[in-house]
Amino acid sequence: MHIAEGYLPWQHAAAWTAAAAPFVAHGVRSLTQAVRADPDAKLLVGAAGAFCFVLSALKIPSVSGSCSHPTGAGLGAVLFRPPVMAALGTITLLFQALLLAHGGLTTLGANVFSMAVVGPWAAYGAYRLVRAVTASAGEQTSLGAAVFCAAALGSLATYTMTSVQLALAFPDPASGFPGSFATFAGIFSVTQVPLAVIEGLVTVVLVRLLCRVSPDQLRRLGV
Amino acid sequence: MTTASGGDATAAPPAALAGLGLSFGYPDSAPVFAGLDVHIAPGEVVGVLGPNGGGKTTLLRLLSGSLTPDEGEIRLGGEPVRRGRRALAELRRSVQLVFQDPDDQLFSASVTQDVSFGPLNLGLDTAAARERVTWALEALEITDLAEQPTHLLSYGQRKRVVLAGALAMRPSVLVLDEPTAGLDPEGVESLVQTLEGLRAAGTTLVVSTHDVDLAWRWADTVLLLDRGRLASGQAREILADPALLAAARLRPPWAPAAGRALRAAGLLPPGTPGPATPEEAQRLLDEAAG
Amino acid sequence: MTTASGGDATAAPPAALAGLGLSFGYPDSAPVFAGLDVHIAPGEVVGVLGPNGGGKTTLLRLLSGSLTPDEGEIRLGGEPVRRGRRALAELRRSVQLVFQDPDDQLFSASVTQDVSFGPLNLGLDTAAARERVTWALEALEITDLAEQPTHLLSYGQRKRVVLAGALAMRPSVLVLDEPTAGLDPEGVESLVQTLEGLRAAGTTLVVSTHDVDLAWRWADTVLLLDRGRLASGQAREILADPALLAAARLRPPWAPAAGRALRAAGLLPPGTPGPATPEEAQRLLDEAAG
Amino acid sequence: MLAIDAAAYTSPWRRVHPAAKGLLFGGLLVCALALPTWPAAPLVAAVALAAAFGPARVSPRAFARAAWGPLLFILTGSLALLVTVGGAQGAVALDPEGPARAAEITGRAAAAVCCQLLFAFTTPLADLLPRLTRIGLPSALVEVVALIYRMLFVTLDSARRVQTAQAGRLGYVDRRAWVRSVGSLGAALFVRTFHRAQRMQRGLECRGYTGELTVLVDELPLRPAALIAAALPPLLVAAATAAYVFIGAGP
Repeated sequence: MHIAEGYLPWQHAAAWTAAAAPFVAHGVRSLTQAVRADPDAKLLVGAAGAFCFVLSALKIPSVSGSCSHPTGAGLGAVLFRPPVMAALGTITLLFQALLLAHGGLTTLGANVFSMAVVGPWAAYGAYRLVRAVTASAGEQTSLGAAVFCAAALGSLATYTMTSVQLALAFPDPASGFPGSFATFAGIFSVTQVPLAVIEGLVTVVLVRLLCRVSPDQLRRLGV
Repeated sequence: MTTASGGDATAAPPAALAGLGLSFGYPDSAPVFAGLDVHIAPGEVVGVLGPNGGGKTTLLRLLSGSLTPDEGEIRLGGEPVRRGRRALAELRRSVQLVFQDPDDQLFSASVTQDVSFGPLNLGLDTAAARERVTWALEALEITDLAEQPTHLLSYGQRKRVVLAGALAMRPSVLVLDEPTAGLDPEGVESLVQTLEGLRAAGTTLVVSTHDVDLAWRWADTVLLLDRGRLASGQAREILADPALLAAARLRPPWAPAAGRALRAAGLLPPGTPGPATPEEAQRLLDEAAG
Repeated sequence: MTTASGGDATAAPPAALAGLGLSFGYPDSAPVFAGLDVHIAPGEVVGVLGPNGGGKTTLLRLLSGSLTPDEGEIRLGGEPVRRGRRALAELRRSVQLVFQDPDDQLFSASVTQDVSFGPLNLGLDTAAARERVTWALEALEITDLAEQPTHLLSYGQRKRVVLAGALAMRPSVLVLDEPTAGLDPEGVESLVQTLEGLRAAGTTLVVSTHDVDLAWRWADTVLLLDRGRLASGQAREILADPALLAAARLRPPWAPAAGRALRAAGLLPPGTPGPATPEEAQRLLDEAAG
Repeated sequence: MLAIDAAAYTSPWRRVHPAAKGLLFGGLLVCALALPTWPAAPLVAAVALAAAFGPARVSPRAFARAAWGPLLFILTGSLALLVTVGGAQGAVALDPEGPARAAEITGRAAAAVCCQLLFAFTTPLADLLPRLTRIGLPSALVEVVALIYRMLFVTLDSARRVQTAQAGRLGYVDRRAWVRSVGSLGAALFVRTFHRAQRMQRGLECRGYTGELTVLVDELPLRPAALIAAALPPLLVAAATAAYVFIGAGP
């Protein structure tokens, strides 16, 4: 659910850009440092970015029988960590805006804030928390539960943040921010809650397979 | 393959698979076909030949239900395939498409897991799916690979695993896009042997290839394709016609020339088919010399 | 190609590129070669043939400096390549390796950008690099693609762009891994023509292929490889030897059989080389018949 | 492979410097956002569409297909603006101001989407990305962005083929199969993309790669006349809007 170009008042668009900027700057700095330290890393980062873009272009089933796309926030945060995701997510969103007309350029900051900052951080927090809580439950169960929670929560957090952004931009004439937040979140939740569950399931299948096919790569990424 | 245009389509024997009046174009580009008719008789090996960009892969994808024609219809066992999810699923089950690059079709961690993907999607229970897997691995002579992780297999092994995955759907028609590409001569030979075994067991084979020599010795019928049908018919008639081959931008196979030369040398009686392979030709020459 | 084992290596004429006593193995697996000698004379077309897994790609990577041998040395123009970054960089510049899959070597979105990468790494200034790009695109007859995005090119076009990228380094040896794989007959023909043009301009070509018929008509010398060298020498001697070919798990080419048959029929004087293509054989037969 | 991207490479405005196109569509975008929606938004949309379907020869069909997604978001989002909750009229009620507010936002956003899309439809990323260093972005970042752009097409192509293969084996026949298929597709893409990166590394090393992906950027002339021409439409829209507001505020 990308906020379209021009949908936010320009003051809001500017404010969200400012809010996202430090996270993106930090992510870009750690990315460029990694690339300068090791020339091999440049192609791997390219691969990670291409993977993030294509992942978010895959279709997953939704309730209405139509399809939607995963946010990829959870998987990205677990594989590449939230700071790097802030940078990769921004690049992905820029390409989505220019190649697919998903999201806009002036609303890029707002979309980055919800999808490349809040989503990944919420997912990563959930991942770490569940990992710690289920440490005694065996690697497969622990990893599965943590990945599910990360992906589902990452997806939910993203959409909650989008609802907040829209509610702040368009407060309800009678009840202000809470009323319009309830309206936006209500409209989106019909589709987004089942989607978050499905994204969680898909991500579990994906990570389980990676554990068998590419364990070295995962270990290098520190999963 | 019997081809028919217009009225006599109904007179042809029931085809295992047919496309009638197929038109198709990718968005924002010129149509690939307009009104193409294709009839594939049961139990045949059909070679699909033509230049790159001539529409071979597009035709294979239309026949196997992975693309839907803009106009025209696909007939499976004489019955038109209706639009809609159930009819499409039935077409896809019965006509299995095997891609050129095996990595496009291997997406599970182990061979058994990968081959069982299709049977499980058919709604089979675990035991029935396992049976299908065992049978398919046996048919492709790769039972020993069952527990292997897919990413450690050689190219030729991966090609066989993908074929087993398609075969586990028990299709009536196997559609193969360049099955011999990237294989060494020995690999080509052993794959052709295996596929011949499947054909003997009743599977119809539609095979796209660049290898005119292979098409000469293996295909029963041939379809020449260059953005629309150029010709179709008995392989040994089509592939012996230099004008047709030139139109399809193909070079002629060696076998007819070698056969003519051997007949001219009196080493083959007139009217007999020529040698299918260079080894056969050498043997005839050696016998004459020795 | 001239090959030498042991003592007479010094007596051979200076090779454009040579490997002496090459041993190599990938980690955790059996060695691919032990003590392999390879000599490539300037201006030749060398065909590298053998089964999959026989070490063709490994040898090409060793010769071009993309792998370092465990033992033995590479000689460039008679001089041993020392270990170390500068010597390796010089080897890589002079011996350009072109991979089978063009997507492994195209990293840039536009053709001009991609081809300019190598020349700029050589330290050329913008004007000189641009000149190299123009020249390389002309040599491959793809000047019209200069402004195209790489992802909208056809497979054959991408193969040519990668070749242009390699050529822009002005290598003395071009090493090509299966350059004709995936091309249709017309594409093969036009690529071979283009490469012949490069050879005429002085570039040595080392080409791995599964296509024995192509090797017969194009290669000057041939190297048969199956985890170690099986044989090497004049292409038309090696490829006419059934025992050698069987050892390398290759099928014989058609041309020698066709040539024998034509000579047996009295359509070719004894001792003359046979036809290189089926078209040539047909023409001889047509002339005799007509 | 991606419709907007493919159209950009055949655009007659391809040889126009990206800065001029940025000025034209960026300027119009600013007009749509910063000026009073009525009449700025319809004016912006009219000017942008006239430029697109006129001299820039954007295919109206391709444009409509691309615009459909964001317009759907704008319309569903605006539905929320029609109602008010927790007010005097009860839990949920129609907001009498709602339609006007929704219309204003829809108009503004639709005009803005036109500007964004038309920039995308006329400006290939292969021409744009290498120039990002000139606005001060670190070259390492720009190289990575350009690399992602190239690699995403290769990955997208793989994704499509794997997906077709899965569909052929009925991998999308029901929701359970779908989840399994998308999960294994994602894993396959991850593995393939990273292998590709390793092979590409080798390929680049053969051409002297030492860590910098320096390439020649095609020269595109940035003519002052083009810049002035690009700046004119936004200025005219701004002037027309100002005149309209001034006259409206007058007697």
